[in-house]
Amino acid sequence: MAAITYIDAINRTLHEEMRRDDTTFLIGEDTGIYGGVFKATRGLLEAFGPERVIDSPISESLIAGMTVGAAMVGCRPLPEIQFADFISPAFDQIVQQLARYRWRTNGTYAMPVTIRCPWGGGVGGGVFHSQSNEAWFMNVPGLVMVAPSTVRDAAGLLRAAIRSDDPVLYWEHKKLYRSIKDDLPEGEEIVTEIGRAHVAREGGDVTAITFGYLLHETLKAAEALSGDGIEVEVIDLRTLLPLDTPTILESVSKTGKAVVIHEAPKVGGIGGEIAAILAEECFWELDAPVRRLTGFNTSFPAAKTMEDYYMPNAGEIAAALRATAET
Amino acid sequence: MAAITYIDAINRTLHEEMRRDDTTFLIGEDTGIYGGVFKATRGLLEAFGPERVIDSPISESLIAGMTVGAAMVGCRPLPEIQFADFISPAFDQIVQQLARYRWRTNGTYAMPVTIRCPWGGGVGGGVFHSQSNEAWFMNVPGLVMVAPSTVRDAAGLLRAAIRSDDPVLYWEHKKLYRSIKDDLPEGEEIVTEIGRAHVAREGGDVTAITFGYLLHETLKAAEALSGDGIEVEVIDLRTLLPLDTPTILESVSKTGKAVVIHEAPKVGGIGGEIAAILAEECFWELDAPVRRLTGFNTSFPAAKTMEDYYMPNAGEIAAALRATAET
Amino acid sequence: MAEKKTKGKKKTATAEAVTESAAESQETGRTTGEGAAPTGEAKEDFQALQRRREDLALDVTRAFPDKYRISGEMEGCSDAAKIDLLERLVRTRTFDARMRRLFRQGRFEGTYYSQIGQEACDVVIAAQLEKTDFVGPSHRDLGASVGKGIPLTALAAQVYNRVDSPDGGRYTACHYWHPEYWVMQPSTSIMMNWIAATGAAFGFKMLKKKGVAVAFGGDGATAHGDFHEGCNFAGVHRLPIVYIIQNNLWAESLPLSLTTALTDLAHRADAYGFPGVTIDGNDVISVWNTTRKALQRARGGDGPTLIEMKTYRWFGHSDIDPADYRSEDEVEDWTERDPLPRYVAWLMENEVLDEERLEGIRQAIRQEVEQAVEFAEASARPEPEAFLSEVFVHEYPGFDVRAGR
Amino acid sequence: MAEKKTKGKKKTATAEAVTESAAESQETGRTTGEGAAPTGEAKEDFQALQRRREDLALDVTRAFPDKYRISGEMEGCSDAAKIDLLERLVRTRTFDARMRRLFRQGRFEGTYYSQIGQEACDVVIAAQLEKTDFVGPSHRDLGASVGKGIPLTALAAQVYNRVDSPDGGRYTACHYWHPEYWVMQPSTSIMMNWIAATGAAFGFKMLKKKGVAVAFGGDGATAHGDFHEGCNFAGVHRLPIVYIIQNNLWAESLPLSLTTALTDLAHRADAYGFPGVTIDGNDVISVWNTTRKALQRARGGDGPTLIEMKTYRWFGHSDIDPADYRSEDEVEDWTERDPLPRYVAWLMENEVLDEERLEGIRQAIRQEVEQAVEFAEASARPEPEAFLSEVFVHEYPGFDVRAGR
Ligand SMILES: Cc1ncc(C[n+]2csc(CCOP(=O)(O)OP(=O)(O)O)c2C)c(N)n1
Ligand SMILES: Cc1ncc(C[n+]2csc(CCOP(=O)(O)OP(=O)(O)O)c2C)c(N)n1
Ligand SMILES: [Mg+2]
Ligand SMILES: [Mg+2]
Repeated sequence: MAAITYIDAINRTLHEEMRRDDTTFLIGEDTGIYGGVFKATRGLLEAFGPERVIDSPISESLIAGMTVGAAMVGCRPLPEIQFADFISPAFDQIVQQLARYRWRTNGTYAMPVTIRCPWGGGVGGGVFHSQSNEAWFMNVPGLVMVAPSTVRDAAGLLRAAIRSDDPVLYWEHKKLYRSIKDDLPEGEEIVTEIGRAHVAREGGDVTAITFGYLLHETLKAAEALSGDGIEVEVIDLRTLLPLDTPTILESVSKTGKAVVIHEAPKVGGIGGEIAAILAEECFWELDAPVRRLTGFNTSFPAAKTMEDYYMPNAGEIAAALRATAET
Repeated sequence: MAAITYIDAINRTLHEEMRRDDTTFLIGEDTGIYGGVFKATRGLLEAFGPERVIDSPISESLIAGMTVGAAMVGCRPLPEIQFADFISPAFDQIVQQLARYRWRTNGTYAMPVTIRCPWGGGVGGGVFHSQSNEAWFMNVPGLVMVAPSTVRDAAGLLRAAIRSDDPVLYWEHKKLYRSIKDDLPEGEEIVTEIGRAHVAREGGDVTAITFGYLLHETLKAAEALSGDGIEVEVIDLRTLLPLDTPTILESVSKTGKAVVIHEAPKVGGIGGEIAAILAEECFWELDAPVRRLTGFNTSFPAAKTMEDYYMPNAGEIAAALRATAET
Repeated sequence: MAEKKTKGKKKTATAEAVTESAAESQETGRTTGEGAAPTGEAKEDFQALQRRREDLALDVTRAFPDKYRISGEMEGCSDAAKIDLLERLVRTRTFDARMRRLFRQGRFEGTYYSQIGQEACDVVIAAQLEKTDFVGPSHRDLGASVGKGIPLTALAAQVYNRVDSPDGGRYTACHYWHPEYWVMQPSTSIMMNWIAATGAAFGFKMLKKKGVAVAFGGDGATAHGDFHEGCNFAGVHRLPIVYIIQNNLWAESLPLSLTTALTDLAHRADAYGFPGVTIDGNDVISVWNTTRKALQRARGGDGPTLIEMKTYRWFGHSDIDPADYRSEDEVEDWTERDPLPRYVAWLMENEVLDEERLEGIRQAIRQEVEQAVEFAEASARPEPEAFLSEVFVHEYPGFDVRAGR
Repeated sequence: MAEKKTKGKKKTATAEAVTESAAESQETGRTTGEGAAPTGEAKEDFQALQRRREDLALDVTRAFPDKYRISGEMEGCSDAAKIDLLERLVRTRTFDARMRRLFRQGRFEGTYYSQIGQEACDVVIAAQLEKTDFVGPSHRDLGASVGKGIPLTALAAQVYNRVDSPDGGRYTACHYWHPEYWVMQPSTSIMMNWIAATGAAFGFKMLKKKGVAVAFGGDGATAHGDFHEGCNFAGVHRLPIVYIIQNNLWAESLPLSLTTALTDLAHRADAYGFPGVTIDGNDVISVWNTTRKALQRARGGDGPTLIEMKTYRWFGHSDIDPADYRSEDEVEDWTERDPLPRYVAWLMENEVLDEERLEGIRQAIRQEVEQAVEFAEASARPEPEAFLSEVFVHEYPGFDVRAGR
């Protein structure tokens, strides 16, 4: 059994699910002939033909919005936004139409749509190829968002999203595409339950809440702190919307301390919602201020020197966790 | 001196500022011939002509985006989005281009653009004429957002926004347009400083943080509670982005208790950011969980029975404040 | 002009009969008249129509000289179908006029979006569809719903936002839809239906289902980016779709000249590689023949068609809009081009209809409308909390719809 | 085809001389050849051009039969201006080829977006602009910057993301701009420049400033909603703007046939009521004459023009793209249509240029490019924290750029 990468897990799951359900189709920019600019959709055009693997014009609003009509007539659409940064032209269709359509029709229609969004910094792409823009969607009722941090969840959350009857934004982290590997048994239908966070590491002193690439930096930080006797409980959110409040509360009720870590700018980032949940629902168990360690309140810079500085790293995360643990 | 309404204050300020600065222009849907669907821009076409008062095609992306080029060549654009609900087609241009252009160009250009957005529920409009969608923009570096709750601030924040060199979303509440009046001396150049919240009522027992129409419900609730010996300090945010953290912290440090109140759904609403600031920066002064009283986690319903139920009212606000004060 | 007006005053009993309920709502008379010779336009094919666009002026008076009469033949339309179509048109008109009056009487909240004057544009094509064909209406497409057969009871309940509307009163008044009839719920937000209908057409093709989609939009809506993205995609993939622009010369208060530098919006189709045609949207025969051909094209795998229908809304954008941005002359000229009496007169000339039958239709429909009104008024107002459901299909441990209260 | 290839092999010294630096980057030879008679196209007016569009095929071989030669006259262009234009073209090509090599050598991070093959499309119009005219470039418009006179040093610093780029290295590599030269900073996000340039044109008009705007976009970009909204608005308000589509047949891996159902993208202009023309974008004379007229129209208050230039990018979308979705024949055919040697040959035929002068130009530009490279490599990498500023103009009590750390 050969270890496969995060992007391989995505590719394999797409193959499997498209084979399984012939109402699925893929639509995106360069997803067909090219197999995706990251090669996540490699081989799908060959396997399923141009009727089901659509190389779309540069029309993000169409890519997202056409899924609503397609879903109504019986399809299970799998749109791809080439870079999460380019989801903003599709914002209108996603937040006003796709996310609300079920509610608006009083439950008549389901919207089984999975929008894949390659996101995140650290890949040398500058402001339009590095954004973490999940927070834009947090106040949109009807939308689900998942963000795998591991190879296994890349497969498991994607399968769960595709099979889900709710519209899901699937955030795949570009920096994880080829940097992590895992053994996934071919043929095993991995499904990761949507709506549940994962305790990636247990510990009793402080809870670190994070997702995506930064999970790995956080785990490194936790290992380092363990040497100093500080045991960090690390929560991998997996689902960003709706957040798994029970799991978060359980952990922080135990440790009494929390640090939320994400790449996006602090102001208005999803760390705010998490800290607010803690301030509201486990206030009496909290023994220290809820800290947020995040990107800077700027756009994402291009030059490598700046980019390296922008991205939170294990050292900074360890320092924040230690400071909170020692409060 | 006759009392004028909130919408009159907007209209008058637009007249005054367009007279004062002939690089300003207005662009929006039905803003010229019709004077705006709410009549906020009445008389401007007659006063300034079709070169400066543009009845735009139904092209929100253009309305917002063209301001960037216009600003670069020396204009001070005043776009209007007819209903805040229709800001989503302009989202891309606002968050990726307008908000970031100064940062991207290393400070070369200013973007002195004020986008007026009529927002809020309680006007019988259903899901596309009732939204409170300010939270979508909270994670966008470079953007300023103001939301006047009084007639005076309607004038003062609009003037400040127009004169500001930063891009400002100006949220004007539809339910306040004609429901509140104030004496504004003609000729007085009212300016409300952007970035500063206003303590609308002093009190020592609990802090209520809100804005827009709900400020008035909150003030009613505060009066009612005062009879029972609970003194509520009411903060009218005025500026939503960047939040006036110092004023918020000062008040909550004093009262030890806070309730954040807004119309938008709770999950991902701006109440989260405020609660998070409190959990992080005045944790030790807090004596009770930070409560959020908000709209439901649904879209905004149409039928009057439902709409009335959706909108938080003075009774519910009083109950929440009392519960927190008595914690 | 003077002569035209004189003509306008020569109301016939027929015209009055058909439009009575509409006439109740305003003073302007609707008329039929003795007009010019047939233009024969309905018989031309798309190529010819496209070429002819060059000669049409915005001044429809010139393009479609006969205001009062229509002529030609309705291709492949039996007499029974002609009468059925008439019924749908009269049903739409009668319902609409009734709702206007009820709104003025304060019987329901919000506002009312009247379509009076434009009925032919959507009734005629909707009436030709199979039940499982997909309709993507806009905010002014009562006729699409009536034309496709949705019972007036459901539509009235939508106007009243009552529990018996398909969405139980949670969505927006006057935004007609019905899942059983495959009329999608229109978004208030302009052109979302255009994109959704394009997606439905794609879905039909991808799933190898029969089925076509029809999307409706206004002149103003054609300026929106989604108009472009939808049409372009449909052109590239030759989707089974008919796009209909109801060019009523105004988008709220915005005159056509501020929406476009074009004379005829059918030219927009030139950008997408499929045919675009301009027709008199108030001429039932022309609308029938053109939409019929477009539907055949869609069903036959020949791809999309864009049809611009010149038409007019008689009243304000919604019924709280006095519409004083328009000239009285313009309104009068257009109300004289009423599609209904023109069609009635033609049916009578061709002896498909007589006064008696018409009267019977009128009576029956009036009753139907009254029953719908009674139904809506008797339908309960939704429970205050009834909107607290259906946010998601699935349950999630962290989601509580009531968390904010 | 066989014959074409034979022709392609007959390289002249001239062609090699001009494109040497490009040829260094790949094996394909660039050529001039003895070609057919002048098409005389550049002399036609827009009306005629528009009509001729009907006859043009996507197969540019048929539309523009002479691959190797160009002919006609450059209207209102002095000999000095012709040479100046040549210099800008050679400067663009030489810089671009040098950057490609440096990228392969790993001298800078990220990737590189080569424009080689398309230079005529943006250099020629940029060279005609006043300094305060507004340019809205896309992601592949090196030539717009070089054509407008931005020093190569600033451009090289942009490629390297160094402190001496106009944005100090915080914005994106290869996205060339310069405030002093009124070349706006292109957004990576497609068509934002189109909308911004439209806004600038509006601003010029509103402020009663002289000044025109020029916007650049690719074939793929024309499918985006913002293309439509920008053009439509400019058409309604007759803004002083020239829209240029560089139709290089591909949008990354997307062939033109999946972007549009049209043969010629100039037809998109039919939807907006202003002229759209299709020309050979690799024919400097044709580009000069057409853009000159379009600029005159803009300056004269006649409104926008859309010019589709058929052209080709020789290399991948960026230099990490092997571009193996294209056929070798297609690439070869198009690289033979190199705009530079065609122009050089024409200049020599017309005795505006000789070998010696050309050699002088080449030498000087090579030096200039080397100096720019040295400059960029010597320019400091930005301080890690240098991006922590200029989020706002004003200060706000609650804003701390560093709050997250
Ligand atoms: C995206 C969006 N922007 C603005 C509006 C407000 N609005 C509703 S209808 C309308 C005018 C529509 O004009 P047209 O398309 O011509 O249709 P008509 O009303 O004439 O039938 C406008 C501007 C909207 N509903 N959606
Ligand atoms: C809104 C948006 N969507 C997608 C992309 C990714 N992207 C960058 S360039 C490109 C292709 C552009 O093709 P074309 O317009 O023909 O220009 P060319 O690269 O051929 O010069 C795409 C899809 C983007 N930059 N912006
Ligand atoms: Mg209209
Ligand atoms: Mg291209």
